[in-house]
Amino acid sequence: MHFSRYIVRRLGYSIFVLIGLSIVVFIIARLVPGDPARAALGPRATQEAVEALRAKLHLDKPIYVQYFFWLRSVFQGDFGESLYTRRPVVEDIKEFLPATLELALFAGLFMAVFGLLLGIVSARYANTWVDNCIRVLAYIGIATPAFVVAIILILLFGMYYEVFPTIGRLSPGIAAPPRFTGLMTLDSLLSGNWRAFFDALKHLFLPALSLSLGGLFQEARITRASMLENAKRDFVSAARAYGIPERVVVSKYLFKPSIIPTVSILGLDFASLIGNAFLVELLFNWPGLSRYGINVMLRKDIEAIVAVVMVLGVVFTVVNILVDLVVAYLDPRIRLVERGE
Amino acid sequence: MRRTRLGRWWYKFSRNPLSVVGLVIVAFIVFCAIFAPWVAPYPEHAGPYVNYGEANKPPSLTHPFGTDVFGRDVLSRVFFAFRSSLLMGVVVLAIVVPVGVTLGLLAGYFKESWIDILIMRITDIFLSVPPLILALAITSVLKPNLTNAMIAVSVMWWPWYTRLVYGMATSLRNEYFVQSAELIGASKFHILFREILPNCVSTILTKMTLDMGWVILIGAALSFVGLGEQPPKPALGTMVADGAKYLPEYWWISVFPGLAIMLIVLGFNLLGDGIGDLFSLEEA
Amino acid sequence: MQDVLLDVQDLVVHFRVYGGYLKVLDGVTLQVRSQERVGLVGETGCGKTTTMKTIMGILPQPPGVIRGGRIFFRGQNVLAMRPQELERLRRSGISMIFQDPTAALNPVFTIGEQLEDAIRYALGRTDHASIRERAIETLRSVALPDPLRILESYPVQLSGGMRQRVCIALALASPKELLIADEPGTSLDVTIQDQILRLIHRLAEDRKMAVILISHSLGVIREWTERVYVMYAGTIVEEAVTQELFAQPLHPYTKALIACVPKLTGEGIAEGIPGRIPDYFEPPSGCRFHPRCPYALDICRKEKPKLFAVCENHRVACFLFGEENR
Amino acid sequence: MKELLMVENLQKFFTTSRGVVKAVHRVSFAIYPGETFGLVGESGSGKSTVAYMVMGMYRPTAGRILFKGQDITMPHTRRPLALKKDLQIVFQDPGSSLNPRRSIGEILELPLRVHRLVDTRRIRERIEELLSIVELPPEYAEKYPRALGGGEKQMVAIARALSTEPSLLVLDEPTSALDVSIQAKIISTLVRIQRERNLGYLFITHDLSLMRNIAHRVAIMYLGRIMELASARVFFEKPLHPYTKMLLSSIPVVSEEEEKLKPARVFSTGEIPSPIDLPPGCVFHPRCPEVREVCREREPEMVEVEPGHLVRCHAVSSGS
Repeated sequence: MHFSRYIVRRLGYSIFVLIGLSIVVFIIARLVPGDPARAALGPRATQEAVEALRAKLHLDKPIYVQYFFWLRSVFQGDFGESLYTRRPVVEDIKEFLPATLELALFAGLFMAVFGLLLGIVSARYANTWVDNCIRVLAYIGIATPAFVVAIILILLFGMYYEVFPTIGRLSPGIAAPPRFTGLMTLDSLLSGNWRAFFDALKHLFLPALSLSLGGLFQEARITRASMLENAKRDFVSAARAYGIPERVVVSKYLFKPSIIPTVSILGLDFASLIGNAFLVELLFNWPGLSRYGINVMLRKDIEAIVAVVMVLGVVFTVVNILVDLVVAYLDPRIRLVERGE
Repeated sequence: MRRTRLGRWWYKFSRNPLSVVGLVIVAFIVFCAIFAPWVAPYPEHAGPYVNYGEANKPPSLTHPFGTDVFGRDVLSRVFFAFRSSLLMGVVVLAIVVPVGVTLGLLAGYFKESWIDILIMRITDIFLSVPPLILALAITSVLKPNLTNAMIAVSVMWWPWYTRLVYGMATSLRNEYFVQSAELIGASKFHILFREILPNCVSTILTKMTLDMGWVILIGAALSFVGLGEQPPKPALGTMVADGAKYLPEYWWISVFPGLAIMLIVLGFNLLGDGIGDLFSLEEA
Repeated sequence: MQDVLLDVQDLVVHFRVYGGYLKVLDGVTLQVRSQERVGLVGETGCGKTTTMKTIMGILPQPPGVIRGGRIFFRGQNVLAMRPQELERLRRSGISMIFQDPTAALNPVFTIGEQLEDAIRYALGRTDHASIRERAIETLRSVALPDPLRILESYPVQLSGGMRQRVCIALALASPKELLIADEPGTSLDVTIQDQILRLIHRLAEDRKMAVILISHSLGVIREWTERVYVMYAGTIVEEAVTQELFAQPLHPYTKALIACVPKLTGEGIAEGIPGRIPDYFEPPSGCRFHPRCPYALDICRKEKPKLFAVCENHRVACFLFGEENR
Repeated sequence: MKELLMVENLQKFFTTSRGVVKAVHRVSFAIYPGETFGLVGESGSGKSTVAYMVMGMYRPTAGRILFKGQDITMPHTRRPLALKKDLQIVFQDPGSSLNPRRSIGEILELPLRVHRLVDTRRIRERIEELLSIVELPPEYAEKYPRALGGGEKQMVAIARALSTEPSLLVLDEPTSALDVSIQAKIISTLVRIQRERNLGYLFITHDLSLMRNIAHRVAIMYLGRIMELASARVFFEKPLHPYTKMLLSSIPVVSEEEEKLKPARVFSTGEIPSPIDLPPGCVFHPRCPEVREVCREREPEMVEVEPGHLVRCHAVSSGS
């Protein structure tokens, strides 16, 4: 009952924030020096043609009217046309978004699962050599930018040992599965194409690893810290005092409250993951929305830039909502206690 | 008095060897950046220098990090690149911290008033998109150069300070010492900057140290895609990106600048954690 | 009645901190006979809780270090017990109610989940229906209304008084011989505290349990215990039958403490005890109370006084009394 | 004697997401110069809310507060500086009432500067004087709060409150977080200061035994209402309200003489209801051992059973 109200409130606020984001992005897009209509038509177009296009694009009206027209067309599924690909931006997004989602999904999974595991091991063997190794590794892992990790991985695995492919989503010899979701692994599973599935997985491995490494170690650190912190709490001593066996105390009474901070920070780590995807996709030639984003940015393809930022903003918001819901599910204090006076 | 306090700080700080490592790394980088013209073996290679005869040489005694496609010494360029990296970190933080902290103090102190709602809603909007993406978008729309990269990073970085200080200020405003100051009749300025702010300083300083690393990293990411410092001036991100094109053969062109970025971030991270520990020990 | 259930001898516990040790417990000695209600009274930070956690075998080590002493429960050496034996001890021997009920309940599990676990492991039951039944029964025994609803609740959904009762239920999920109650109801209002203390008293009588009642409130100790230990800075300074202690306190600290309690008779307020409790990093030599004691002698600075039996029911650790009888 | 503080029909409702909290309901009392007025109650009784309204930290929903005859019902942000000087407070938690980042000297300096009380050159001197009032040595001005014990911190908070020479001091459970040996010290200092300066105290506490020893008059609150108000002697010797009796009989005491002063044992039952869902009729009726039919239906009015002794109870008002 309370929980559903929590969800509704959370969703409502996200919609507000996304509308706010669209205003910010729209304003930034209009900061571009020069006339978009002139830029679109080229220097040799007549003044009348430029004026006509300005009118068509509502560029002759005040900025809030422009925003209104823009928002209306967005709701109609129209993000305008890309100067770079010369087709509707929506088409581009449909084509490139799934690849980025697939990559982010795998990297996120990697980050959460292995981050948690490393953190637990580190806390379990706190202040031993195992813990010290993990902590030093974590420092280095967190400090290394994803694109540098990517370069090192490409160097080590891809080019010297050729275990994992470093370019694209599928090997050239393998036919792509029919497109249902756009997620290569899922599509190949759905069509029963095991060869394509394993090939797609192999292609995913290195980019996903380079994207997840920083967040993974961040998660490990948080998990370790919160487990050690909670171990000192009264409720853990109390569980022991009630005669509950040590194994249960640790795996249940200590574990569950300790993973709450780990889950909470997933949203933040996912943000840097999506951001880094821009560089990593470029290096692995991954045909995703982020690589597309870089290309349109370098060409000042305004409509496409706005669309990419908005779409990734939505993706990020959805991930944050999911993270918040999981946290609220784990932590009754959030879902049951209403804030306010 | 002062000396003994400094001495005690140093004693506590130096108990964690990792913090000392961080300090040494940061000191080394700052030194190299300031004295780059004297430390770098080939200072003239930091500019538009070309010598195809020396191009693509692997690491050796004369060129410890090898040379790039134009025959420039990578080590020298790394030293000079530290300059723009550190400059970026310092300038961005100098813009972002006063703005973010002041907004956070105001919103937190005037909680549930229109000031809070306005500031925090705007903050949430800026935090609703991954920082690097917004920074990339802003820089791409403007003219790509170091100044605009700094502006772009600043635009998306202040909300982190606002949110951090907001959280602290909302709880500090309920502390009895703040209420006492109000009831005595102290000015709002006094309450915000003399009563509340000093209690946030240790957290802010810790975050600033850590953020030096992260801002430099974002700067490197921008220059990696060509939206930062423009060639021929050296920038770590640009060097990594350029080298990436010649990857297996001339690996040193991109790997060494990449490791340099890692070293900067690592140094500031270790130092920041050390400072954070120091404050929490002091306050315990 | 005379058989000793718990026997603690010269317990010394230190805490490792940055740069040295906090020498918190400095030779704590106390006995509890079966079905006896014993009080342990002392001010904040005097080591009451540390003593009890050590007895329960739940002292966090590190930072805690047991430097000396013995603890016997029913003649068995608690300090030498293996982890499984300690678990068995806590399931059927001693249980503890923690000072702050909010901190002692795990915030992310329902009361039912926590209580059923305690029952499952303490009684070795596996049948879910019978565990549930027992849980409901236990909640009824601590006078909690609507046990079914409480089983489904999380700690945040309960009031302070209810949380305290839940903690008692958890501690008494299985039969125990000794219950340690650390400041029960201190965080609650007087009327609610009164209910909680009555409940503990009734449960102890019904179940023939011994109770160690820890409190900083002399009034609570006087009303609810038979025998009392007064603790100051990690040492037992006085031990007596409760009536006797309040009728004729001997140790200067006990006297001063009783004088500080505001009385209903309205005779005014004492001046307080000068100074503060010692720094455990470098505690005073000899008697730990000597820097604050108006009667301090030379010997108090040098030697640590031992508990000395003034009469059968009254022992005191003070040279003012020991010397006369040397 | 002229009243220092008059509180008339004070009400405070808080609107929360769960409903309206009726924290304070028609509270009236007066405090005279040199008097300690004890406002006693359990948690949720609204005693601190009353104190905070007097200080202007909450705006009353209804009612009036008069200070030396002047209406001060407005929030503290609108109060003149001279009024703030005359009305000071000491808070409950000594840990949070001193800014950990400011030295004791800086803390005591603030009120002197804000109110321009002494010449800049004499500030130092005045700080030492203030410290000596609360029996702290002058070198404490250099120290930071973390170097002080809980009792010493509270002493500094008292010195700060006294620095503006107020005529009314609100004491919001100033010793409830401290041990009795430290409480005794603070209370005796407060009593001495009152005698020296003819200060009025509004003393908020849950500790009835403490009130017996220092209050001149006592009011007991339950769920936002004053249930009984009388001079301290009458209050403790002839309590009339069943709630007062229940509270007094629940107090654990340390001597036989005290035991004799307690009313016949009234076992407390039930929990304090939430101030959002107040019981109908008399708010105390669900826990009252002397409950009657009328108590469930109608809220009793405050009745003056003898001069200066007010009780809100059907049993008392119909019996007399």
